[in-house]
Amino acid sequence: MPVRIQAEDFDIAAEIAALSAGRDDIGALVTFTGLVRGGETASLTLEHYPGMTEKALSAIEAEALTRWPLKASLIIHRVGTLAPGAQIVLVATASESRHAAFEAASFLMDYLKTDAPFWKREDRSDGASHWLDARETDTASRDRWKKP
Amino acid sequence: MPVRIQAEDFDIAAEIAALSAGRDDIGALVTFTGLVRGGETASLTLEHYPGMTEKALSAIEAEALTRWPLKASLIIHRVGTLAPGAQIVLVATASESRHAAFEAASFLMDYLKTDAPFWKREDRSDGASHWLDARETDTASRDRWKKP
Amino acid sequence: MRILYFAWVRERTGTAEETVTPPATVTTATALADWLSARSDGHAAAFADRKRLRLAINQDQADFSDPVAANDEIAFFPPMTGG
Amino acid sequence: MRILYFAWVRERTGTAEETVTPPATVTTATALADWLSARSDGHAAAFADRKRLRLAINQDQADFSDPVAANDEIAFFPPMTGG
Repeated sequence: MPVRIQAEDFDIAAEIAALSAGRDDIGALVTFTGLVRGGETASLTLEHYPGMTEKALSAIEAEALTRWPLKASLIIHRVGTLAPGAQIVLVATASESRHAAFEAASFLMDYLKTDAPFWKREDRSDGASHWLDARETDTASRDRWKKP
Repeated sequence: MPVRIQAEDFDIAAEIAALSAGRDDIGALVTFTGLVRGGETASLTLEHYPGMTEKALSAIEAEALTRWPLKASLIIHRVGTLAPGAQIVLVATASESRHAAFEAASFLMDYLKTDAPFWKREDRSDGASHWLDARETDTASRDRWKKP
Repeated sequence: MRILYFAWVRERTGTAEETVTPPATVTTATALADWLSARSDGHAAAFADRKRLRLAINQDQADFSDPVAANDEIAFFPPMTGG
Repeated sequence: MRILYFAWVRERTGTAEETVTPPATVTTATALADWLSARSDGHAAAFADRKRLRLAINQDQADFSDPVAANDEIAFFPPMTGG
């Protein structure tokens, strides 16, 4: 159940192939890919906390594995400066049934947004530059998974 | 927003690339891939109703587009005889935000399971052969999307 | 009237498609199923348990109580199991 | 004590990392933040609004009320925005 932080781009097809190679017990495979949106964004620069980021992502993944019967999972997150249209993050989950795969992927993304130490600086096409604020909607999305 | 029924396999990476080519307004892309599980299954044969299947899938997709602000979507469903590990179905949804993409993909799969004219015959490794029954859990999954 | 059968319904009737001209008294899908049942033992077996059957009229999901007409395409099949 | 700064906190302090030896009275993250604030105007600006800051002690998310010790790695940063 790998977790990878990298500057390089990733190849979704190759990652999926590696995840499911040589096995026939996966009935459902969900991928989420996050991409840099354009518009006023000239580029997005992602900074992370080496060491803690891997630890946080592994903890998020371990939690998903206790909640859903996953056959495989994968988190890849890029860092560095990315142009509009570039891939930022890939989450993949494989399970026997589709609901587990969908829910686990959604869970991983919600936790990753709020609980993994990444920060984004947006450089805008008008020359302005600022760090993106965390969004309360992301915190609310994560909190819907909290157990009572 | 293509809908395709085909005997040939599909290449997820190529489909995703085609979906997002030349655009930078997609922030979130979700794919669901359904695969043939092995175990006692020697092969799965998918039959469909040419004409009605395309119509049903297009209707399902049109409904998704009225419910979520999708930038793109795709449904590919294979027919014919498939071995364990083979890809059966691909659903992809692209949106600005992850929740719309996740929900729409989940919705498309739930409706596709119950409202698109496909039937599956399982040939088992012990020589037995039978048509798979529709599952009540699939109907329940679809019905959670019904408006009051 | 064009009749289509799929999956085990097709296997029981022994045909994927047939063109029929039922009598004028056949005005609903139920009446059509009753009338088709008499064509062969296989047809009778296919239509024995209506609760396990679904149908489409002109490629739209329909009910057994729905009306059928001479130029309709009517399909009988088990509950769908896509995905 | 190893102190790390990220994102705009790093930009304000002007450094990504520094090793410091605060006095024995600095026993909590709050006290550490107060003490670090005095190092420069940039540090003062970085720590001005604690509500906008998060921290980790030895790579685990922590609170300002948590204790800090001499060999800890302590990081200050804005709320996380991954994905």
